[in-house]
Amino acid sequence: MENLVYIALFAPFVSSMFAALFGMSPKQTYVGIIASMLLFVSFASSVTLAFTIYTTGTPIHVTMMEWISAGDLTIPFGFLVDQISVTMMTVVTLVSTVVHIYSIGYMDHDKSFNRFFSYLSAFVFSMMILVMSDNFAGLFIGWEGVGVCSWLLIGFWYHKADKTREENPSISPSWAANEAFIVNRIADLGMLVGLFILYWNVGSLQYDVVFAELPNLSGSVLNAAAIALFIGAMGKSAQFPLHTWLTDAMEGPTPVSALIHAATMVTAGVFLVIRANPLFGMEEVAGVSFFIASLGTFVAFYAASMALVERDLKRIIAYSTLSQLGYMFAAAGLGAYWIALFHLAAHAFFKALLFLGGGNVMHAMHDELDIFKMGGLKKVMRGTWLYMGIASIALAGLPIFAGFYSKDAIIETAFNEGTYLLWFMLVLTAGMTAFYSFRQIFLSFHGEERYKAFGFHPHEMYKFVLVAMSPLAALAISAGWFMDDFKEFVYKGIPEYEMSHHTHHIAWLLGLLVVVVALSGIILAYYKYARTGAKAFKRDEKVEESFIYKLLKNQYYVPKFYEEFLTKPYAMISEKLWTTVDMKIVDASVDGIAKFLYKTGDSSRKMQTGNLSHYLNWMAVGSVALLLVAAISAMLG
Amino acid sequence: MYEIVAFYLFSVLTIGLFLVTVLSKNVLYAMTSLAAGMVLISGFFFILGADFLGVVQLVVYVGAIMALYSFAMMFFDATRDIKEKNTNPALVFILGGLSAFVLVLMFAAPIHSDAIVALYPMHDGIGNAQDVGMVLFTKYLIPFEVAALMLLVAMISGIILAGKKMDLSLTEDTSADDEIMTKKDEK
Amino acid sequence: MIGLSHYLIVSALIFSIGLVGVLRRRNLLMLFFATEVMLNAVNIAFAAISHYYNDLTGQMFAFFIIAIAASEVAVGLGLLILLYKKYGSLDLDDLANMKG
Amino acid sequence: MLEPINVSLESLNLITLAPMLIAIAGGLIILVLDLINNKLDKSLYVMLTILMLVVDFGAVLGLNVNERGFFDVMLIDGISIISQLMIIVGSIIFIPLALTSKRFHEYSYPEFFALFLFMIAGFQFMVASDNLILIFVGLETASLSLYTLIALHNRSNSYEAAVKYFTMGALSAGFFAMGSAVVYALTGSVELYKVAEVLATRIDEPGLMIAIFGSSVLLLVTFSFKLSLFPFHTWAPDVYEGASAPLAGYMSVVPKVAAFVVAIRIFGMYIDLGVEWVRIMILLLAVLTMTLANLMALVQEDVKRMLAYSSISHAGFIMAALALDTTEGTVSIFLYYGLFMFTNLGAFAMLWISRHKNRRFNARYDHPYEKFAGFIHIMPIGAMIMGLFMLSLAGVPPFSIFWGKIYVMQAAVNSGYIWLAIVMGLNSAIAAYYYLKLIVYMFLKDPVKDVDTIYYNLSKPLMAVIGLATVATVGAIFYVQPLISYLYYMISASGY
Amino acid sequence: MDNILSVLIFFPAIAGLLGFVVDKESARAYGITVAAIEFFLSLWLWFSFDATNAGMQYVEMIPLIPDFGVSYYLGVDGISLFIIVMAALMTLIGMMSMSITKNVKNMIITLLFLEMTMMGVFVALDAIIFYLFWELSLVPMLYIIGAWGGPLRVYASIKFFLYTFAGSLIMLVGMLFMAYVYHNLTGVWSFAITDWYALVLPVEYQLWLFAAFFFGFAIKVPMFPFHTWLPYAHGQAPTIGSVILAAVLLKMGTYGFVRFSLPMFPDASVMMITPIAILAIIMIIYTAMVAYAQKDIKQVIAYSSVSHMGIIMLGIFAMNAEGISGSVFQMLSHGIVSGALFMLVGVIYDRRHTKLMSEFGGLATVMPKYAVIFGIMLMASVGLPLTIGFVGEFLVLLGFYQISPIMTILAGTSIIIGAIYMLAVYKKTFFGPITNEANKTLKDLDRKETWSLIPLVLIVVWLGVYPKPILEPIDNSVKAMLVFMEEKAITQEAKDVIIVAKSTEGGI
Repeated sequence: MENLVYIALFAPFVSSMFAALFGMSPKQTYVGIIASMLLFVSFASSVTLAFTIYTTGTPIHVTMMEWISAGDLTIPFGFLVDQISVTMMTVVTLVSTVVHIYSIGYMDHDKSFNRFFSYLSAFVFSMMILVMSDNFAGLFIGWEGVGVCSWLLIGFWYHKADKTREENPSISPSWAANEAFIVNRIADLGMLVGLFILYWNVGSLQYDVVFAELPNLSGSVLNAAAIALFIGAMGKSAQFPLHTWLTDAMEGPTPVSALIHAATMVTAGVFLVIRANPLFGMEEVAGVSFFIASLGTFVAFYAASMALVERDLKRIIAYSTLSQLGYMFAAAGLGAYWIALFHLAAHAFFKALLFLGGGNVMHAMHDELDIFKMGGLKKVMRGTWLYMGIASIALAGLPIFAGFYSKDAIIETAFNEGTYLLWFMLVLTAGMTAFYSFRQIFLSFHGEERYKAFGFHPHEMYKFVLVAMSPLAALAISAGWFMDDFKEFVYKGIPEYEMSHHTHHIAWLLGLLVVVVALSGIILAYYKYARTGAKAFKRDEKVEESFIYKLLKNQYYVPKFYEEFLTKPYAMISEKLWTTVDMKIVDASVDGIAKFLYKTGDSSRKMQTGNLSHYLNWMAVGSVALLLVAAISAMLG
Repeated sequence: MYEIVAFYLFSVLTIGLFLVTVLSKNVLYAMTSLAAGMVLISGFFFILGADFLGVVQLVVYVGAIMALYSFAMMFFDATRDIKEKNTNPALVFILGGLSAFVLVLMFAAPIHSDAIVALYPMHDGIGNAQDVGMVLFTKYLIPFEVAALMLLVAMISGIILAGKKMDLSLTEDTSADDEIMTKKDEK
Repeated sequence: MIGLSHYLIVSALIFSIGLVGVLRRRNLLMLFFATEVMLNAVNIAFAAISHYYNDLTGQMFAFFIIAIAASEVAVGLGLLILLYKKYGSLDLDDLANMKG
Repeated sequence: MLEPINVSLESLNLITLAPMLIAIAGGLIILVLDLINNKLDKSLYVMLTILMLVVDFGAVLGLNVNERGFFDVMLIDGISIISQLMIIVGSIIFIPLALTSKRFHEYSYPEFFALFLFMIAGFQFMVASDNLILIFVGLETASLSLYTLIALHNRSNSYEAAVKYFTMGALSAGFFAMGSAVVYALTGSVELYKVAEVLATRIDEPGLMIAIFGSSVLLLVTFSFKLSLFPFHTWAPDVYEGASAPLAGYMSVVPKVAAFVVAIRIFGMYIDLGVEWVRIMILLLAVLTMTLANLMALVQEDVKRMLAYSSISHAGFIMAALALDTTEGTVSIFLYYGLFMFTNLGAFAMLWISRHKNRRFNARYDHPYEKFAGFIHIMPIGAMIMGLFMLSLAGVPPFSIFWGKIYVMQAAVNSGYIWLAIVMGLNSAIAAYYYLKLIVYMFLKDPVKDVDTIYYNLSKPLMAVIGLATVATVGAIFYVQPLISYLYYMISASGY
Repeated sequence: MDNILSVLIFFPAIAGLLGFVVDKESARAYGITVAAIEFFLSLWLWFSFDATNAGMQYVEMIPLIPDFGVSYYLGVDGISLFIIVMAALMTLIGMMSMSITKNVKNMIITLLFLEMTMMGVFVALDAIIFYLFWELSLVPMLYIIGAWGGPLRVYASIKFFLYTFAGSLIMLVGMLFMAYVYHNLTGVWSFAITDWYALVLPVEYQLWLFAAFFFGFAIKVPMFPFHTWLPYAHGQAPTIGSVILAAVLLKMGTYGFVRFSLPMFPDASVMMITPIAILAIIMIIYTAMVAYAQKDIKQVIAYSSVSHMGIIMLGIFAMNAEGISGSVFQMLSHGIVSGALFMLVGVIYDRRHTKLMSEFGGLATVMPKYAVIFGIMLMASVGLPLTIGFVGEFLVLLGFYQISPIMTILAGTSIIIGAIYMLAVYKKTFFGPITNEANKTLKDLDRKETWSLIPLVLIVVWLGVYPKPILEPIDNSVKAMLVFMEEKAITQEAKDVIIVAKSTEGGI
């Protein structure tokens, strides 16, 4: 089994290195194919491992070698395949494999085709390390690794020039990449601090040691550790206020958005909370956990609200991702870790599908993303329409589809925990989710064919791509059906969470309510956007001028705020520090000493007039002064 | 009593003459007063019983040194008034005054001690010259010889410095070996 | 009664006069006169101390000072002659080629 | 009637006079040779001088420590022997610089060499006595010779230098005489050991402190002049500039060693007597000297003048060691000068070989910095060697002066004068600037003009001298140990 | 070969002397060969080094000035071993990548002498010998900056020299005082560091001595506010000069702290933790911000060096094995990474003769290989895990957390602001469209450049993934040092702060 662990882990690495070999040469289709195959190998291993774990119920733990060892600190490269990680592994490798295959088609015309695969596989490798590591430091490797790959991939089209924020809210791919990396680093610092707290209180960073030691730690330490780790999670999972990078990350190629910024990397924060559930589940840190849940709920609502008015196809999906991450945190914060994990998996499938579908649309529309310029695409892109429809239904949480099960469970949990405000918000958000998902679907695939006015000639994606997407579609539909099996499976590694009897009884009622809310959202969207002819959608100036619309459109002015109050002052202070403090104070004082000495020398050389009489005078001055001092000091004793 | 009179007389006169030496604009006056002052100083020596020293003072100073100065003065043609621009006479006199003040203060201290035993005492009833000779040619024979060396040095120095050979400086003579270099410089 | 201090004070005064001379003279020849004054002042002191201590060392010192003064005059005048040949004057204000 | 005095020849201990007599004899031989044949070449005289000095050296080596001779006028103690040795070695290594490829005026006189030897004899008398009279006479003998030697370079700057030096020297002689008179008045003696004895009994007499201080001040003025301490240093830069490079280099070492010996004897006595005031004054002068001279050296345009100021600064450095009045302090004085001698020899020799008869680079200076611009391209080895000397002067290890420097600083630290050590350290840092300036010119700038003639005055003997200086500078680390142990032995043997 | 340390010191020196004879055209090959041999010698030292022995190895001792306690005393332990290897490596790589065409021979000879001094500093166990090489190292560097540097080269080189010189002279006074104290207590003169270790000093003495040594080391590091010579030196130096300066010469300062300050003055060191940490944090944050404001790529890297040296300083004063080992490791990593970064800047400077970021943009398109290697080094510089930069930084921050969580968080901002300026440089230089015509025809890395950089890339990855072979000997020596410090400390406070690793308790 150990070998399988390594195969699952290193197949993406091999793939990445292989592709990197051709990184600077022109497109080689086989690079993509081989990379995809290696990814599939990884997926297969993961599935096998999952099956093994499922059957035996015992986690597999391997230690490859020692990494860092100093003082009392020992960090190995150790890998733990248990219920949590194997779930993640399977999801990650599955989505990755699909995305790899998809990319062969999507990146078809890109001259940096090979490089793309190298990055993509490297990302998968990092993600695998993240989920498989048996210690926090290993997790951090993956954590930073995915960050870097995300940086590379967001900035994949680095050659694009910077634009103003009005023209392009993300400015440029390279700008977005840097933003993502830096914001993530802010969170990573929190994570590091969490690691330090754990190390100095426990003496190790191994999960098992740390978790075993937790009950012996004081409440303040636990709280500090939990907060610090959660700050880390907030960055990676783009929780408010560190969320802005995620929408900007849409500057990357769409497969990247699908894989990284929807299905896998952004869920790393959720994964961390789930992984560290012994910590977050403790009585002492209930406050932190509740904060997590509240923040999750807030972000769910907050992101959904921005999606309501967004016109950019990918950004809408990005907001929905943000929103769904909020759901996951809500669940995790409320202690329903398995539900969070389940939603994470289900979300991965349908969100990846949604993004890939979006990618198809982009491909068809020559990278045009404004849904107001689309409409009626259903006719030319039936397959894509279908996939995106499925994904959107799943996202909206209609019954039978995956999203229904997982999201409904989260909403139920909120009710179950008695946090009715959260529950209400989550229900409301579910309705908004349905509305904006279908707004997007209707605007792009239904209604008038507005694209014609702009001279687009959309066409369907390659067949093999559509075929490759099918597993995701299947899972987007069916994943929820295995909820109970999944529960049973993960219960061996995760604290159980069951609804109370009361909740259980009214579960159907709650579910129904959610469905009703979601359906009304869809219907509203249909009425507003899907109809053709006279009732076709028209933009309403009045609405677009309203304060709410603008607020939402400008993302509550948060990016603007960051720019005005963080970025610009930082640049300004830096400049001042350099020109004023460093040059004019620190350096000038050093030079000032030198200059002072030089000046003193220059003025004291004036005593050297060359005139003998002056010299004699100096001599006399010296002797008389000495004599006077002698007389005075003798007088004084 | 005569000693007191002589002391004050000599003091006032020497001080006066030396002041002339120092302050006079005329070299001749200065030199003459210097010579006169030195003669009077030998007077001090005689009062103090240092007869031999007094004689030496007369012979060497007034005789030899002043003669040398006179010759030099003739050589330099310095009989006319010397124009000296003194930038800050105040400083000079303050310095002089202060040094006089401190030195006087110092000498006014009870320097004289009866406890001090003479190492080379003068002998009563023996002439000063004899006493001096005794010490000079035993204890101070070496300094005496070195003084001879010093005078030799002074003599050689005087001769070669004033000699004709100094008129043409080899140090600044670039005729022989610097032609090429001058040409190069010109380029 | 004239004590040692009297002589010493006279010596000090003459010494200071010499010093003033050294400081204010611009003509080198006359400057040399001033140095002679200083040395003579010291000679008075030595002779006086010698007298009051009844010790001959002072006279020895004075004797050597006279020798030194004589040698200095020889060398000094030699230098002055050189200088005079070169500059045609003995004013030390002309003598400020090197400075700074 | 006076009794006739019977003196046995043994009690005179005439051997103590042998070294000086050899030097004097050498001078006389040269004079006689010149009388016989006045066409003899300077190389003969140089070699003769060296030979006499070698014999002189041998005679000094043969002396026993702590002996007195000739009615106790001569004093052969440890510092007298080592200082005589240093004076002789210094003279031996500087005199071959006369063997230049171009003719300079002073070396056309056989008398130059005679005077040179007389001067050495004068210095030797000066250091080999504790009798103020002999010290004075020796000092004047040497000084008068030195004034003449400077003037013999025979150009206006050298006259100016000689006159300035002479006049100020005459004034300082006045101060020395006056100081001696005060000492004599205080103690009835001019022999330092006796002075110390008497002063020790009189030190507590009321009202006498002013005279004791006064006597020390008058003597201090003289030696501050000789050792070029601020503000009595004003002659030094001009004299160094006016004198020929070999003589300037020589002056920065040998006369100072001699003066230091006397200063050690005199001021060591005061400090030992508990006149702490003298120590404070010396320290004050020393610190002022090293700092101000350094600052003035910073702004110089001429290398030789810069080296003059640097010599002043070094003297200040060592004066501080003198104020410590400990065995280490005294050892460090000699160690420092022993090491300084070779480096300075090298530096001035380098100036000497690049000396032109007319000033080709600057209207006033012989050795302006510009002259050495791009030296590395013209004369790489020469530039490198000059660089070594500069680094050594700056106190960069492992070159010779560094060892002297740390020994001085160690001596300061050992006596509890940590602030002094820090001041010394900071001064070394300031000093580094002007040494670096030359290095910068030599290595980092491009040649000014007509570059191939810088080493104008070079000759084989000069190369040998520079080679010797280089070896001594670079290899200092290997002979510092024997030097220290010898110095320490000699100095502690004579009770300093 | 028990005297391998002497060989390491004098081989380059002798080679430098012989280099005068070598013809100009062949000087480069000569230099590279010598440096390679030196590097292999250092590798030999490493392989024959006993990693389990925490003490000094290959000790050589020849009394030079016994009366004064100065001896030629060399030795190597885990702390110095790798700096030596790195110094040899960076000299070799620097020479390989050297693009200077003017006076190559002089440069080679200078570099060889510089190598001698670097070796000397890190193997010296006698304070005077240490000081000797310390000062001597300034001279070749002065020449390198001054002779091959930019327009302000003379100013920069003199500033570099004088600043460091002034600081080290104060340190020298400290050394002399130390020797004096040693003499007072034992009656023997000694400058041997190991002898000094044995000295238990009163706290007051420790503080003064610490201060004296601090000046010497802090200026070299360079710590805020003594850092301003560095941007000039780097800005003006030729590539090779910057490489060696950043890689090795700066490490002398931090090495000095580890070798002298900590073990000799444990109580003072503990008392000075807070002030030094504050300075270090200022260094980290302030210089990182200043770096962000720079227009010149090389200046950015120069300031980033200061920032990283702040991390190293912080680690040294963590007073536990994690921090100090991390710090020593970070010295190596910073050496490699900043060396590589300076080489990379040199690459573009050679092509365009400018280092201003505004001149560039979109270089990734025309110079992909260059962009990749720059990217890797950038990531190592910002401390990406699995690169060499992470290990040290992580350990340092981890270690210092024990001292003060708040300060650690402040210092930890380096991972953020480090990323900010580095990514800004990368974006401005490599990303975006090519706006400057001159950049359109730039050639990618040539063979020479590639082959000098590849080894560094490999090391960056290798030591990021598997730092054990290096970390272990370092850690052993550091642990031994901490045990020693804990025993030696007088005050209970110091004993409490110094954390001896559990794994060494009762041991050694």
